[in-house]
Amino acid sequence: MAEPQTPTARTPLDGYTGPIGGPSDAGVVLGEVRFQGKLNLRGNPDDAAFRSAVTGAVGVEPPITPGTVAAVDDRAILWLGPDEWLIVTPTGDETALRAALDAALAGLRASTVDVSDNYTTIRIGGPKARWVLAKGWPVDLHPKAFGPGRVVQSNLALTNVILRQTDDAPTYEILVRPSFAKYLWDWLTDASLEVGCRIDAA
Amino acid sequence: MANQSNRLAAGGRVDRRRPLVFRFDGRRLQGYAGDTLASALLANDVHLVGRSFKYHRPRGILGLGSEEPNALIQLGRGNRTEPNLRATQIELFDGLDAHSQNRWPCLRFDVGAVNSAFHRLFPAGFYYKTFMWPASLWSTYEEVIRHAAGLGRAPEGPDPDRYERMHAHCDVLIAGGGPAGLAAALAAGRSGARVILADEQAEFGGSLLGDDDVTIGGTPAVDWVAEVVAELESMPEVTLLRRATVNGYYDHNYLTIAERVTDHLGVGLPTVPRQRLWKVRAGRVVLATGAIERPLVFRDNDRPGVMLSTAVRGYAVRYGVLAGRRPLIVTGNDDGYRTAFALADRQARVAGIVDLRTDPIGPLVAEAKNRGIEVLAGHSVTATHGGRRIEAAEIAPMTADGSGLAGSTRTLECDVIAMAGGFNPTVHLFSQSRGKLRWDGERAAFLPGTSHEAEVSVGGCAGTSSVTQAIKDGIKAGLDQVRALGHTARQPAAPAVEEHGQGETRPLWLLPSTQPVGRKGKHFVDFQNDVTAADLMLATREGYRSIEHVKRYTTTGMGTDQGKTSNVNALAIVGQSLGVDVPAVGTTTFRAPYTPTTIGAYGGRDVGHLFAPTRTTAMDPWHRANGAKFEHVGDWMRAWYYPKAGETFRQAVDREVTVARNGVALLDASTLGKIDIRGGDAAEFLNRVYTNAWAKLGTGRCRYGFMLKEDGMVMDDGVTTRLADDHFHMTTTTGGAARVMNWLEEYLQTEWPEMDVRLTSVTEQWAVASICGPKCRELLGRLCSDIDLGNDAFPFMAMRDGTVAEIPARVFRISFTGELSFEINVPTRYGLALWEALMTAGADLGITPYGTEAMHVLRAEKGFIIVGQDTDGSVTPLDLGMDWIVSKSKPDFIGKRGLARPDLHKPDRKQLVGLLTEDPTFVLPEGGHVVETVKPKPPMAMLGHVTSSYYSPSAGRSIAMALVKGGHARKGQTLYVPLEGRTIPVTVAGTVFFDPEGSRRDG
Amino acid sequence: MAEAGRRRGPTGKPRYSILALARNALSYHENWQAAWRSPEPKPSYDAIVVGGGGHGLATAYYLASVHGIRNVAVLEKGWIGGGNTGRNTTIIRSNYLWDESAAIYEHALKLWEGLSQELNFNLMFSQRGVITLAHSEHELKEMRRRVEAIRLNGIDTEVLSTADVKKLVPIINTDQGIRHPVMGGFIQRRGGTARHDAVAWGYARAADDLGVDIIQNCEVTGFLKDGNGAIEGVETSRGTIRSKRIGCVAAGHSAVLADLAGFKLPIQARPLQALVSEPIKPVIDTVVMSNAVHMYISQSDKGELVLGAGTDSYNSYAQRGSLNIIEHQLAAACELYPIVSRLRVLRTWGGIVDTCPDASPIVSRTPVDGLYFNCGWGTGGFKATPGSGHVFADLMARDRPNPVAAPFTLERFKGGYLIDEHGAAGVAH
Amino acid sequence: MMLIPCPWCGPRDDSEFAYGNQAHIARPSDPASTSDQEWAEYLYFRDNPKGPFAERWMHAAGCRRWFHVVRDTNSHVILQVYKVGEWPDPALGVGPANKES
Ligand SMILES: Cc1cc2nc3c(=O)[nH]c(=O)nc-3n(C[C@H](O)[C@H](O)[C@H](O)COP(=O)(O)OP(=O)(O)OC[C@H]3O[C@@H](n4cnc5c(N)ncnc54)[C@H](O)[C@@H]3O)c2cc1C
Ligand SMILES: NC(=O)c1ccc[n+]([C@@H]2O[C@H](COP(=O)([O-])OP(=O)(O)OC[C@H]3O[C@@H](n4cnc5c(N)ncnc54)[C@H](O)[C@@H]3O)[C@@H](O)[C@H]2O)c1
Ligand SMILES: Cc1cc2nc3c(=O)[nH]c(=O)nc-3n(C[C@H](O)[C@H](O)[C@H](O)COP(=O)(O)O)c2cc1C
Ligand SMILES: [Zn+2]
Repeated sequence: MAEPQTPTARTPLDGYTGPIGGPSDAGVVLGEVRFQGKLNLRGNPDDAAFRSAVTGAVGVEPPITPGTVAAVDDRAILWLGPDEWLIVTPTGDETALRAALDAALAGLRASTVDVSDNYTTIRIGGPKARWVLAKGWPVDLHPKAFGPGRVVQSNLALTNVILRQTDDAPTYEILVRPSFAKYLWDWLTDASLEVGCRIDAA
Repeated sequence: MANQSNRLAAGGRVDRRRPLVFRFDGRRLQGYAGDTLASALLANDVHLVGRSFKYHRPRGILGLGSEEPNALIQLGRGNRTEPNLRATQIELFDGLDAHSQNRWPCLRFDVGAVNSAFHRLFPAGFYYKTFMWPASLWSTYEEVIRHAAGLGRAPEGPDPDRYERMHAHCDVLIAGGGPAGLAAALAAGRSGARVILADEQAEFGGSLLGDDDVTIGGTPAVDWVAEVVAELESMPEVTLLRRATVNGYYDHNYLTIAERVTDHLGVGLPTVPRQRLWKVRAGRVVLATGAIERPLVFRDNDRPGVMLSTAVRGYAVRYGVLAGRRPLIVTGNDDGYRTAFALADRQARVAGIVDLRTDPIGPLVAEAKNRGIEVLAGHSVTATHGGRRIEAAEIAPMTADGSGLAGSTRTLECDVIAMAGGFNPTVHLFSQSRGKLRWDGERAAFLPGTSHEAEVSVGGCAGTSSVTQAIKDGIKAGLDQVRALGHTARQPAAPAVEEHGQGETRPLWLLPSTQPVGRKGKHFVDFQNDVTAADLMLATREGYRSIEHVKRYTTTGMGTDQGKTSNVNALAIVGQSLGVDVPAVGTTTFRAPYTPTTIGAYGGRDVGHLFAPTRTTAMDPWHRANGAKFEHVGDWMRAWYYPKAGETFRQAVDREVTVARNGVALLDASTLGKIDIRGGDAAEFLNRVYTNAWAKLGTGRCRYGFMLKEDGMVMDDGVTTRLADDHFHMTTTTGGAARVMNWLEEYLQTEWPEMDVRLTSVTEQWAVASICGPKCRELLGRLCSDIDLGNDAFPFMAMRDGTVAEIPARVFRISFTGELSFEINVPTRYGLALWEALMTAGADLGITPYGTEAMHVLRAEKGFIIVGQDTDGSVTPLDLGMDWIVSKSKPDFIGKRGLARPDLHKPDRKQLVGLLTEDPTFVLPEGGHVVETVKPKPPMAMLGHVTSSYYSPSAGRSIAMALVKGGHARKGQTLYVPLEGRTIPVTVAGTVFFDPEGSRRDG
Repeated sequence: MAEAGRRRGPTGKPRYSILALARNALSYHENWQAAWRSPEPKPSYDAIVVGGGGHGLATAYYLASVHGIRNVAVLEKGWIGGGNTGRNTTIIRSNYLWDESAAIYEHALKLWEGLSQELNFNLMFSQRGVITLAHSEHELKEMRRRVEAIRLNGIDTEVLSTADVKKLVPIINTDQGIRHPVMGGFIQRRGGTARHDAVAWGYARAADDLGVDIIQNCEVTGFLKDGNGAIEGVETSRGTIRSKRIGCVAAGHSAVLADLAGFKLPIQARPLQALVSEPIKPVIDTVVMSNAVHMYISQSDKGELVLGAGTDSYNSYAQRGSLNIIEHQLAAACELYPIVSRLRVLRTWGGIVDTCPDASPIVSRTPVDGLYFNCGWGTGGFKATPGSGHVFADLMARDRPNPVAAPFTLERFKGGYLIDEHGAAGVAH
Repeated sequence: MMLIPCPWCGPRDDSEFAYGNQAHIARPSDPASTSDQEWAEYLYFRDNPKGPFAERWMHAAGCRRWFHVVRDTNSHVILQVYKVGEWPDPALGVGPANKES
């Protein structure tokens, strides 16, 4: 994934996460996902024109089942509310995608806002990921209740986040506002103490 | 080292290959792995373990587990010491260091025991009746009372250990792992459901661990336990929690479990929590918490060695410890006989079985006779003898109704008394869940009645007294609960159980004695709080007739055991005293936690650097690297000022202000709230939420707005910009960001859902650097070539898109300082890059970063208010003299009607004015109050207070703003700010102290 | 109050004293009289007080002792003192921000001083001082505003440095590196605590002594009005009781009663939780409150640490709240007082508090003639008990507001002159 | 800790929600024509029953939508959950029944 070069773009956890590495048998693996394109999408899901406009522009149909993610290739649409979604797309893609969406949505009661920098993403995986998250996460992540393709918003410790499971390993991506990222990182590493933690380039 | 003189040669679940050394009050003693401190002390024939709370009477171990009221121990030392632990729950570890409590100088000779001599002056509630004269001496009395009270000592310093919390979800949570709970877990677990089974003890098995006369499937019950536990352990969806007390039952099947993770190891581990508080949301709950045996209330029933019958038996069977060689059994049911036989089988010489029942019959009674144990039917214990240990009991036959004596007393020597008063089902959790109890006269116990939650009680806690039944009911409950949740489950076969029945129980709440209660000796009901039957009777006599009054007046049931052994006895005695039956007395309220739980476990890891999030901006690394001092604004850390070497606070702020007025200065304004507003009705929406008019604002133009609450009071302010016809960018105060966002959403969703408006919080999408000062246009020009920065092309209160330092930016020409100023918004990832570029490009212009303090001074010089500082939720725009921002022509906006209320137009309202001190160097303290007439001393009538006050380098004098009653009409008046030690005369002025013509904002 | 220490009731109950204790000890305490009678309700009274909490009992006592109105009944649906009086954290102080509040709470504090003697019941009123902490520059400024207002109202107050706080509260964490460092505070030395139950019992005994009927297990279930809509009596679970002068002092149940009387109050009932630790030897000698770290702590004479914080957010009559409130409060306790994390919570509970939009009480006439309400004390009315009873008795006796109580009318919600004590109430109490 | 069923996200702990008090209090359509007393009632006076209560909640930590709940304030039992624009079950006897508005 190409990173924006000049001028220097930084993530909230740049220089904060410590060096990459750690025990190979660590219970969790943590890393920051550097720069994703993110668009907040609002619109009426009952409006077929809206759905097809979005599907046309994004290539992904906006999910209408609460708590689900629809993804095609490297684009995903996360359900956030009955008329609200988050589109996640590779960095650099968001500007063009937004332009395309705005064009497609013209005349509808719908809109997009670029929120690529309004969140950063922390990835947590490993056999003990669920155990560690449960220390501060009130929502059930048991495979019977949650899994890949699902997204949920709640409070993780003392922050509000969007959490999405990306695979069965399990791996989760946590979208957190940048100003809270250091706190959340500290919290996660602290909660991992018991099971061991490896830092990964995400 | 003592030699475990009471340890039996064999038997019990302790590991004799692992001897452990421990200390009690400095004495080195030995026990085995698997012991509790209590069993190890008894093994060493130590019965005296503490002194009672009020009378300092010698006390021993009463029970076997969490019900223990007496044996409270101070464990460990220094920062790791813990007071009030029950010896019966402390698992022995090598090097354990325990101390008795509530005694001085030592346990055997306790000075406090003089209280015992004056005990007659200390009936229940005595302190309400005395220590009143002379009034001035109360604080002295209180000091003495406080030091005499309290049990153990707090740790000396910060706790070195970790505590964690853990959320969990399950289909079925089972509290208690005795036969009932194990059976339920098995039945539920086999369906594949998610099951949590928690027991407060180190091992599962419950009462079966302490009984050796029960077989299940033909083998000892403990073998069945081991099999079941092994099967449960093999089930992936079953979580077994040992040393885990289900301690709270909250709404909607939310329960907490306090797990003691490392306590039994005796050492804290750096990475592992010492304790963990589980917070479980359960689909269904099975309560299988068993029953707690009742002590009997007879004269001087508190001597060390007087114990619960199941405890005496449990020490023998489970720990291989004979608490005494000459036990006397006092029983109201068959269970006491089982204890007698268990002890007799272990070489004890049973002194006799005092059976409260007049005519006990059944196989156990017959067996006692066969064994040659004397059964004293229909007898009472009328007195006990002994000091630090029970030595003998006096017994006498009772009248048929048990209210008096029917014969002469006789003395039986004994070194232990085992009391079997019947069982109280452990209904604590059931009650916490708001289930309704019902009194069962036959069992003489409160049983679970109507459930409030999706829950069922089984086994001992439901009043079952047989293992057979407990297992059957457990299986049924396990199945029912998982089936109710839609799981398919097959019924496991109930194993065949051989056991003794419990026979009939005679509930005799207060054993008769040779003298009326209260005259001689003490009949203890609540051992820990030294509450006697006489105290309970006194309370009812004095009019404290509600059981809640009795509890509070006598403190019965209010100790650290919360009356686990005493409450039902107390209710019954109160009932007798009032002449009503037990259900008419009712119970007191059961509350969490079931057993005391560390404060640390509830707090978890929300301590130290994780106590609260600290929010930082993209530029924060620069501020840190460059020596900024910070201030907390809400959750944010904001740069407050940037001192240079040797500078004071004031010097630094003066310098920053001066540069902002004369050169170019730079502020990190990223924390301002930002809301993206889209939709065809966006302008109309702003019209409704702001006090001024928005419809005509041109694209690319900005406007300052006031938001009021419906009551007309100022709520927030900020600048909002029209980006397109249907698109606005709103800013809010830093502290108000979340509140405003929620407020606007609420109106949209609930009042005006028809409006075409969509809000998105973009506070953190944008990092904001605000540059100000006459040279700031020059600076911006160096970094930005695609915006014409000239006054005409880019006027005040306008916005332009462009590129600054090669970064895509939104630039706003707005000013909170009165100077020429640009607010540069860039995506957060570039915030630091922008800041660095500005600092580099402005170096030769003398660019200076300024912090929030200089920002405050700069705005105050111009009379700009800060919501929350110059307002406090009771201030209207009119009070602020800002009538101009309140539209007269708009038919409605939020706050318009509120603002029209009569009290908001009174001339004597507090209004914002400027204050000038006579001495221009004197800076009034913010919060100082303004008076019209100074009195020699308070009280004096206040007119209001100073809201903002600074030294203004630009005005060359101190400046202040204040909210003053009728202030707008007082311009020119001299008022006073009386401070401690001196009074400052001030002149009322306008609120603009610098550049009143506003000539500087265009540069 | 002038007759402090005299028993003046017609029943002539013997006084409490150490001598009385000694005398009764000789007869094995078998001859103590009931502190109050348990009479059957009479068909009518000169005045009825609904609610047998501290405020209601104090009202009845002052009706009898100050205004000579002795044919009074206190109707209590459960047991006296069983509402918030019996479940509060007992903080007493008068250092409020606004003049109106300062006046009423100071009125109460002056009555507290000497109340044990007046009632001849040891209320264990302990003027051990109440400290309020400041944890940021912002809080220091707020504090200065409050302190100056308090001082100029003639109420005792003293600013404390961090070092002063540490000296008074050695177990507090004054590390300046923590998230909410203790940056100072202020103390009202005349503030403190009292034994909550004793307040109810002491007033009950003294009121009973003056002839007041204290009737427990008597729930008011309706109001009787005459043809003009004026009050005539109440329906209760123990039958109809008539009176033309009725005062409701039902704290958490005020809205329920107002509903029965046919009007609404600007009151919401919210759970407020509190808890105690196991008793330990003294570790903290004052009351300490903190807004930013949102909890307050004191230690009872019996040795428990008594801790509280803020209300739950939702309406409830359940006398219980949600666990997260307790978790935050106890994390705060560990943060500020690191030694407490090994101590154990003994018992948690909740009360129902009657919260007003401006966090100030209502002591007022109502739309129904002859019916008065005293409510809205919310999270902080224990401290007001004597003052509230005193001014409410005055209002009931004379049907015109006592000057101290006048600002606290229902009318203020119409005109808009609220007495917004949210800041000063903060964590309340 | 109550379990509040968000109509969109499903049941969640009460700590995820913001409380909005009595439901179905419409802002007067013409505030200017209200009396001071009426405005005071709109601002401050709310029902506060002991028993079933139609109230508003917002799923603050989740989907951020406001919705309605009928909850027994004495037992905390949740009797009905419905969206903005919908009405409580008349059988519950809590204020406005399904009506035009
Ligand atoms: C946890 C907690 C902590 C607190 N901490 C403090 C503190 O530290 N300092 C402080 O100053 N204040 C504190 N408060 C507030 C304080 O407790 C109350 O403001 C005060 O006790 C109210 O007293 P009261 O007599 O008005 O109410 P209550 O004591 O509640 O009395 C009202 C009585 O009315 C009765 N009643 C209700 N309805 C009826 C009816 N229909 N018929 C008959 N009787 C009825 C009730 O049963 C009750 O006994 C706290 C409150 C709580 C819950
Ligand atoms: N009710 C009676 O009259 C009575 C009397 C005596 C014995 N019993 C016996 O009790 C047995 C019934 O079996 P049972 O399984 O119901 O009870 P049990 O006593 O065998 O087991 C209960 C278990 O629950 C645990 N426990 C209690 N409270 C807990 C809590 N809050 N959190 C975690 N664990 C907790 C205890 O540590 C114990 O292990 C039978 O053997 C019966 O003979 C009943
Ligand atoms: C200041 C204060 C101190 C208390 N101390 C104790 C105590 O030492 N032991 C105890 O069991 N309860 C104590 N309580 C709590 C009461 O037992 C009880 O929980 C409270 O009065 C609420 O009543 P309820 O739980 O019966 O609803 C105390 C309460 C207060 C207000
Ligand atoms: Zn939701």
